[in-house]
Amino acid sequence: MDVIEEGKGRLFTDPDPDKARAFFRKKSRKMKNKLMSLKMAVETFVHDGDYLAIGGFGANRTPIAACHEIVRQGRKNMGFAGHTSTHDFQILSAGEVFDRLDIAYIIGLEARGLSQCARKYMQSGKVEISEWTNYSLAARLKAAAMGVPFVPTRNMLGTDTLKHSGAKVVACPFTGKKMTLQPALYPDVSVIHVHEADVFGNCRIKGIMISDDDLARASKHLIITTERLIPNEEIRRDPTSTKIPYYLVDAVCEIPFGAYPGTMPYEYFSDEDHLQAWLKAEKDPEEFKEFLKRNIYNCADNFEYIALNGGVARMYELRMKEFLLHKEAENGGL
Amino acid sequence: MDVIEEGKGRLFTDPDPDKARAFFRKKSRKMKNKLMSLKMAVETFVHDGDYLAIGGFGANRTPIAACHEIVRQGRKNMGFAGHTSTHDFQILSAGEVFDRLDIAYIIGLEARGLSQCARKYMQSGKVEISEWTNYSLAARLKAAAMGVPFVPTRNMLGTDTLKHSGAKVVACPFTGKKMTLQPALYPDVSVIHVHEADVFGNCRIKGIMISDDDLARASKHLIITTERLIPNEEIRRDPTSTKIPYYLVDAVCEIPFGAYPGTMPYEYFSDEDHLQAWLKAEKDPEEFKEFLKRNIYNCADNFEYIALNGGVARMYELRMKEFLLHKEAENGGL
Amino acid sequence: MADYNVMEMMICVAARELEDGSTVGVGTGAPCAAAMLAQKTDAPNLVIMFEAGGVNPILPEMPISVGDSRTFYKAVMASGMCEIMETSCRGFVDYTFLGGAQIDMYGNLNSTIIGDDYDHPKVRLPGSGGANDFASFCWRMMVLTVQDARRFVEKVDFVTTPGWIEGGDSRAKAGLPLDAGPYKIITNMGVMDFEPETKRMRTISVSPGYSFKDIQENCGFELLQGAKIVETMPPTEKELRILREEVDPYRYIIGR
Amino acid sequence: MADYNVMEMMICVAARELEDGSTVGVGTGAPCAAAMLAQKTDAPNLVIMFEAGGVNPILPEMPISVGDSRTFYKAVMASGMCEIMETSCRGFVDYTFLGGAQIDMYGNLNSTIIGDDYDHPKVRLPGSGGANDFASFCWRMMVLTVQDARRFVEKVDFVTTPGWIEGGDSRAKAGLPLDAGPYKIITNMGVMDFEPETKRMRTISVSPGYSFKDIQENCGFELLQGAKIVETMPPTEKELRILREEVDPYRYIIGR
Repeated sequence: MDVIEEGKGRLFTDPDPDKARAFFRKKSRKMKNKLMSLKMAVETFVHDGDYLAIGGFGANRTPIAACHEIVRQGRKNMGFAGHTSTHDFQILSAGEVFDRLDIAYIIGLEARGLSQCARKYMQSGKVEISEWTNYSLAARLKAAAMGVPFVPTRNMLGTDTLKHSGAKVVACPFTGKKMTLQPALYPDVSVIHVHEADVFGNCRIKGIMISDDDLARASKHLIITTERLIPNEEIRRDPTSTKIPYYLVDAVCEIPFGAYPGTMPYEYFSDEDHLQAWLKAEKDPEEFKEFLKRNIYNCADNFEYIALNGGVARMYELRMKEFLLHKEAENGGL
Repeated sequence: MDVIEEGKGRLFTDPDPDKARAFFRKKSRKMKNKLMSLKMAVETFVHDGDYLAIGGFGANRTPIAACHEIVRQGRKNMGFAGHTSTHDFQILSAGEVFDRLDIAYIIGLEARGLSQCARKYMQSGKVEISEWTNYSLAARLKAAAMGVPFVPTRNMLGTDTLKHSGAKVVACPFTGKKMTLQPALYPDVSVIHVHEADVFGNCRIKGIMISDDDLARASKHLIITTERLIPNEEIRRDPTSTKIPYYLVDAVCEIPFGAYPGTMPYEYFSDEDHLQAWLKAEKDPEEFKEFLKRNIYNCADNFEYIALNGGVARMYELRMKEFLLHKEAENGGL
Repeated sequence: MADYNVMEMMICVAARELEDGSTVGVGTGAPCAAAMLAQKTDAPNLVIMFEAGGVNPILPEMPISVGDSRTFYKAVMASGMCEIMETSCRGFVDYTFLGGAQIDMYGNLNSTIIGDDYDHPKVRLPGSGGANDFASFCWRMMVLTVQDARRFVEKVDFVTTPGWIEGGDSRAKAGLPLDAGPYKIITNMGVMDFEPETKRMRTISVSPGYSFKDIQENCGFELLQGAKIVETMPPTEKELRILREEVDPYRYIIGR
Repeated sequence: MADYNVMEMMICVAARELEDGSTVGVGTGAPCAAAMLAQKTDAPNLVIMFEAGGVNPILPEMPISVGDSRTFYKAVMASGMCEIMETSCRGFVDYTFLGGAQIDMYGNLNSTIIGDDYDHPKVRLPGSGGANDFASFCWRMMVLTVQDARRFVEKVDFVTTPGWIEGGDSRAKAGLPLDAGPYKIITNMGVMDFEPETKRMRTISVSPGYSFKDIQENCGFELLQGAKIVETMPPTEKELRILREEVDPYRYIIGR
């Protein structure tokens, strides 16, 4: 398979499907109770040096509570997959958790602005990087989920993004057309936040999946944080709605408001005031240190963080916003 | 891209993604009413010589009413994708509808036995064939759905199935491992039977998807037969449940019991007596001719076919069987 | 000793091979009966997967089709063909049971044609279905079949589904996933495994009432013999009761 | 003539480019405002897709993120990243709007770094996100940006997202899908397309109050001129009313 062009970005993970198979062969297939605290889940499955990936996208259904816990436990030297990674990226940068990075979209918080802290960390020289795109990272997870070392795509061609990636370009033997081969990405550990899960790890997600179906399948270890637990009987009543089957999952942690201050579809909208408070605090290093201490290091868990930021009353305001009930209240309808 | 080995089976469809793009560019994106009779849908979108694919799998959620209509209208010289194609294959063979075939599983009706008619047609020399596997055909549809000319898989290696397929083997440029490249399969026209659709073609499917998500996306033209229509408002109430978006769809036909005598999950179980009647009738060519005349050629539509085979009363018996209510009635519970 | 027929014997022996807490990809018929029996005896945590998408159902009765609604009755997930095959390819499926019209000494299976001219076969068979896929991906492939010299042949007319290919390291060289392949062949007369170096079929146990000689006489190629050939434990009363009363009460499979 | 600001001007001009019954892949901000305005004016059947999975929502307000719950509010489908990008790659998405820190005469965009040393950039930017993907796959890529010589540069520091690459047939030669590429560049001062042979950026209309000279002076490379350069139609009263009252009542985008 002649390589026409290849990027010089390093692959931080091994795309070899036989090595992944050997790992997955040993993973338990038993439906056993995987309930544990998020603290224990991070202690057990997230290690210094591991390659980490985070579910959700752009502060939507992002496991923020897990990001706090990873920072709180002081993880270092991790690899990380940054596909439209916004507030999660900001938190992990604040903790200097990673030192190598697959980039698709980082630093920014989309329409909200840019994270000074994240930019500073990225310009510090402390992070080795490979460039990709959102779809390329999604395709890399898809290849891993398929159990193959690559999938072909038609993006990245003709750009510097390709040159600084770890992708390779070949000619399709059926059509002669150039294809970009996206190497499989098997994260050592991932965290995905879901709406509902049973104690075994069967999960339901409402609204957009983003890449979390493939991420769950690609990951060697998987921590689920869930808004709420449901009985296994309810999972079995409607197996069409299961998006992540239990055998992919290592830990199930019930974390209400686990995506706060981001959006959890059909639950609560993002807390824009709190996200702005982050962006503002970052501008003064001393203030930011205090901010992190208050919101992360001194919090025992997500309940304390929520209590600190308006508690359940605030969560219900955000619920009202999510369902656009504030508009109904204002306008008598949409 | 050096080809290490390649099958000598012919590709009946062009895997070129740019040609597919040029076709799809012209396909309407408007949410317009696509309701029509199945007769009109087949007249309009299924042509002699086209390559046809059928949703469902092994007489489960298979669009049998559409197969009848295709035979009734006397389509000939079609290509066909036979992925665990059972009763549908039997019907299309009876009509000698196709003359070239991608094979994964044909002739058999799984545990029910073999179709004499289908075997005879396959041994007549009238059908050109390429060999594949169920997953290979699924992967070929997936490649088309992804808009790329192939995806790699790790099956078929070392077998005669590969030698008689249209697949090619290459070495992965990341790992050196041999990969089978499955060429994209873009059917000219497909029919998928669903539980619920709106008049625009947004569809819901309950239970297993088999490969119908990818089939819908790979197909140039797509006819939907649906157990029942639902309002667009209901689709929009729960967009997570939409499996096929309207812009893939050309025709929406409301065909209650459209999978009969096969199983429609959560609706009705297969009519094993009627399927056995088919297998029995096939054994005598004259009797089979009469059988086909009665059940297909002389029926105006699916309502007549259903009426002929026990009508709504029979359908409710099969509903009882689907929900295992006959067992509850017998045993006082499962 | 209990009274039992050939099919009951094979299903009971097959069921014992399925480890508790493992995963198995099955089709309809005897393999599914074996998996159901295993769940109701020593492997309550056996996870059954069907190629069309059903994952870990609570099977209320024998499915007729690998895609019918029983295959995802009270399942933990109703998915699709790619999901199951890719899960297998990713290394999550431990066992599969397959069949075929012919099998050779390396466990290669034929379910495509009978005859030596592909373009003009004596008999056209259904083809691979998902057999080639499961055999390529699952760690341990098993076959459940009647011992018959027309089935156990020197050379299959068509290799539909890979066994150990030509033995030795030829399967790995063909590019198939490493360390997976044929594991046990279970017939009415005995159980065969594969000699680790040559990957040739080897008899390791014989059913009550049969000898190695019987097996060899009903096999079209030379079988190796295990260092010690034991007698296969016949079905127990308990196994038979569960099989007959709970797994296949209408005797769809065992009644044949 | 109505009174309007730079952002209102660009959004109104951009909205008119979106054909009724076509599909557009958008991000947040001005592109989304343009698509919403188009739906409420001449393109009621415009289908909006968001890269994270939202398809054809009835947008109740401006989304903050391309993945927030507004992007699939009353949508016909809530899917995922691969679904949207593969739908684009399959040829189903007609338009996309992108931005970037730099753009060159072939419409190549940079959103990765500022500086000429990749390993030690002056400024690290967010990266491609889905921009490279949409620009590779959608038939017609458009850019909405302020006319500024620091943005319109001879050579971008990093080609994050493909335009016409080096012009001529270089985009096709690079292997990107055929017949797709940059279509219009909309700035506060005018509208540019690309000359069909060379694929060089070409001014085709100028905004009221500006001349071609103004545009050229705020562009770091030599612009071609269309055979006839027309005056861009300014926002109508109706467009402005809908934009201000219905699309962006809190002036998140237009108020800047």
